[in-house]
Amino acid sequence: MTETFTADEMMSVAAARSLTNGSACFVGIGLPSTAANLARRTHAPELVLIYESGTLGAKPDRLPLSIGDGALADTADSVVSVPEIFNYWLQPGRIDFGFLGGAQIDKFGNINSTIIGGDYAAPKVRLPGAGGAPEIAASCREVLVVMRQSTRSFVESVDFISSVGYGTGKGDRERLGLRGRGPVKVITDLGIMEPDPETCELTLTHLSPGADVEQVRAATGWDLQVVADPTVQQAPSETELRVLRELKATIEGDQA
Amino acid sequence: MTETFTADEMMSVAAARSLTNGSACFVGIGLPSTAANLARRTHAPELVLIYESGTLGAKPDRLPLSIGDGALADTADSVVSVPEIFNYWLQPGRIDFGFLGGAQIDKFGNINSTIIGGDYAAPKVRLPGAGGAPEIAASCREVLVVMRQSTRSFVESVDFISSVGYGTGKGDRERLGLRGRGPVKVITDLGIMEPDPETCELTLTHLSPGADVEQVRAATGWDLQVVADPTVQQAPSETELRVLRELKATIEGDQA
Amino acid sequence: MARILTLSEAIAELVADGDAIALEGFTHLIPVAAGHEIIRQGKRDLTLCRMTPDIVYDQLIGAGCARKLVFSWGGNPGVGSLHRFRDAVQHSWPRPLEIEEHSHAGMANRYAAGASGLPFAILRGYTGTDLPAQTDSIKTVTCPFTGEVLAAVPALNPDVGVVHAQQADREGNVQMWGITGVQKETVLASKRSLVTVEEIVDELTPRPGAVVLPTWAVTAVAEVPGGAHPSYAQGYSERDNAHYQRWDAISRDRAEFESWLSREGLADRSAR
Amino acid sequence: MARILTLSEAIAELVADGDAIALEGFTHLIPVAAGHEIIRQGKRDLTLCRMTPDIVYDQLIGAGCARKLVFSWGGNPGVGSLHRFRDAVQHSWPRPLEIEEHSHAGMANRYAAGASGLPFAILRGYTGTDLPAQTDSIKTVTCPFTGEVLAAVPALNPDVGVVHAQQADREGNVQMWGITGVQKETVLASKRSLVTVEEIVDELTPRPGAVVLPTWAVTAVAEVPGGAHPSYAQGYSERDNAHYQRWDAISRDRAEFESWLSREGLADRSAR
Repeated sequence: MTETFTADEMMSVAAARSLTNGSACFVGIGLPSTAANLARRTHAPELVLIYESGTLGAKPDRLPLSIGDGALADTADSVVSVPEIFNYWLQPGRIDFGFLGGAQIDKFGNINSTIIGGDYAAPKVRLPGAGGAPEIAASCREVLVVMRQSTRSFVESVDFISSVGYGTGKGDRERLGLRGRGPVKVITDLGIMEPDPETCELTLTHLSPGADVEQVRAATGWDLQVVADPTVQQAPSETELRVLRELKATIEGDQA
Repeated sequence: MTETFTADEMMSVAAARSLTNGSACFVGIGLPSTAANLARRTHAPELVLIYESGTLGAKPDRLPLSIGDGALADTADSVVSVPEIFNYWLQPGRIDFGFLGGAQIDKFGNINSTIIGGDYAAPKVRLPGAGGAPEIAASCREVLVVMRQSTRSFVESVDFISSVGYGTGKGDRERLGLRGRGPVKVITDLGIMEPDPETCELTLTHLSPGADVEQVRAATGWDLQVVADPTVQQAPSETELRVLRELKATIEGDQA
Repeated sequence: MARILTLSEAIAELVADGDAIALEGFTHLIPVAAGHEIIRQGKRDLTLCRMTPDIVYDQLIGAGCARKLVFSWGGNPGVGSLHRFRDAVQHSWPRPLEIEEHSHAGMANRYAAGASGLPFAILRGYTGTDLPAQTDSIKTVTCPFTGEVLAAVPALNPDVGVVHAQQADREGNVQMWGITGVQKETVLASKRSLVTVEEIVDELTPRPGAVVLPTWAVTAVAEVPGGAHPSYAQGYSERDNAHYQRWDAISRDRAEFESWLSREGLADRSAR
Repeated sequence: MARILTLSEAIAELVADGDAIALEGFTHLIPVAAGHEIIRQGKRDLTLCRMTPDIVYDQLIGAGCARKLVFSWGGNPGVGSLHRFRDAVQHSWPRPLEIEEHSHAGMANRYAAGASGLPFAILRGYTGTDLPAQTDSIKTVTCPFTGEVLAAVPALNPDVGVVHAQQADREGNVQMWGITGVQKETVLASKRSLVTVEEIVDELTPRPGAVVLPTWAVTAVAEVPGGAHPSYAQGYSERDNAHYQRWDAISRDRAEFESWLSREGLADRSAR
């Protein structure tokens, strides 16, 4: 029996599947936390969750509502200071996966979470800002981006570079001295984009079940490259869906 | 009744008396630790003892045998890492008093604890080295030096500057950017020397009971300046002697 | 030795118009009551420093206390935008707000440099982003051993650092546990410091993961039970998530915000 | 994930001739048994790093394992000199010993930079002393904000970092408490790491003041009860002060030292 599922659920499941067991993952709140906790409860029981609030190896029994949730500290192997989490744990490249999102992304995976429109001093919309993203993007071994896809968010050129993907193309990360591999996957509600090995341009490699290439192109603000025969992602399994929904249920009461 | 006491006991008592109640003191093992613990048990019950092993506010019930003694960690307000003790506590100038000793001292309070004779690559005698002294000498608000006086140790010129007193004279600390006041007292078994306000040259200001100026001059390797009428230090009180001897007794068993 | 004061005495004595102040607490232990007292006392022209300005900074900005914000992420965690912050940046309401924007790693290292008595800190940070072009306090230094170029940020040494903790003893020694963020650095970096606590106890019992600030490193302690609400104090209270949700509606509209200020008794002495 | 090995397996696998190794532990928790195993296995040409080389380093030097010593204070704490260290520096016995000498603050910051993935650290240090003239790894940098000149020291990233802790669990998570010195930094700065522990337990119980190293940050764990003797492991053993006293006599004389090596079974494979 295959249950019906939403595009957002597919996105969470795809993000969770990208995390390998035993790896260490730098998690932000929202979709990344959902994905990481889903992975830990399905195929990756030994995934190490690291939150920028300083919790190393958190094993929350419910979805945390903020990166400083008490459930994280209570269940962590160790809680360290914020300077330590950035200096001793993130900066040296010890962390396998970092999750990022943002308001805009361009075809080289550069992300904007700072301003939209106008200029920096007088923006049309002032967003929260970069937070931990510049160094997560630089230092995690691999970056996973999770964002809903639309022409508003997938743009030819971002209004502000809050965190660097591949800069202006292949070789830029090396020139800049960034040591992590950069955004190896951009996971959306419509599919998955990965950097082209030759150009580092984000290229559609996987479609969500039910989505087609034209639909993804129409939701992308640049002329999206597509691999010859994009794989259709496997639909969420019954277990994945059940665990995902259980996790989500743990926060709905609080957020009502 | 005045008991008899040794010159070393007078030196410990004089060092203890230099510590004001409520101040914070960076303590090394040996005479400084004896003096600081004596002060805490007599006139300065709220003296904060800080050991470079990371113990803040240690209140040992016996004389610790090493700077990493378990009695220090057990009784401290907080135990922090060694990088933190140097970076967050010593370096910013939070600590009122630092104690130093060494193999040689010159008339400007520069101290050698590195080598004697020969040159650095092939010394006649290799000493343990500077340890925490360079930064204690630089950053504590005031430095107290405690050393037995002899022409071997009080020399015209030290063989190696392990920690800086007043450099080559008045104004040098400011030129070097050292922020603490430097060695405000050199306490020996024969008396106390203090920097001359005009020249920063160490000048005999206090005599130990029973010592005279000629004796101190004879034990000094430079032409020692002496204030007009050196004060004779008050002999150790009965309480000071009793507490000092009790403290010493706590370690004798172990060291036998 | 820290003095034990009431919150209103402490704010009156420690915070002056024009000061740079830092209220820190990373989601947990946010000193919200102290922020409200600053609004109540009508402090003005403050430079507000905080890694994650959240609703208490939204309130300070909306109430017109701030001249400048030094920060790395300004949002309502788990909810969305800070509308008073946006209104100040986008429309200069109630007054223009200068901003000095960093990343989390940069801000954390600025506090650590401040606590260490160093003029600056180095990190692998900001590379390739548009932040250095907008923020004067991001520069570079070259490693004298390897020739590598690293980011440099200046020490942050606020005039006043304010944090909330679970406990202090009667001598003013402070203990906090759970997520302790950048609070030790904030207190040690600041010229003066205030710790609000859930309770003052006879003796601090050592706890796993606790950070202890000795009394001689703290200027003042004030007992303010619930002083972190709507954030939480582990062992004392839970995060009030609904309050964060409600703030979104209250703060979207200027009039709604001003009536909130009045309702909370925070508008009296604020002279906008 | 850390692997649980025997001490001899761990040293054989992790330490190669010519490696830079750091055995840390600030008076407390000194990994002495690991040092003896290194002597027993006849490792050679090692660069030995340690803030306070004490009797275990005196033994390694006397046994001819070391080519170079990186340190800040080389004495027998509470007793006096290290005679094998002195003999090596003063008379090149049993072989010449290159030295790289720092202050404690410099060494602590070198490990911290190493743990942080930075090429160097800055500190207010060494100013006016004769150390910078003798030590190539002390340079200066200028603050790009204030123009102040500060000391710079390169990161220390040993090939192998060895520390002793009270406990590990069966997954290789490590917990140590009491004075924890620079041990976390040593493990994080090193390419490979070995933690010897008093005991392996089913579960680590959180303790006040404990430092926890997660298993994925450690290469190997070996159960070595009493592995810190003659230093101590808080909660397990007391410091053996008499042993430090006795070392003075044993180490003063080359023949006496060599007979000690034999007595302890440490001379067999050492080919001086």
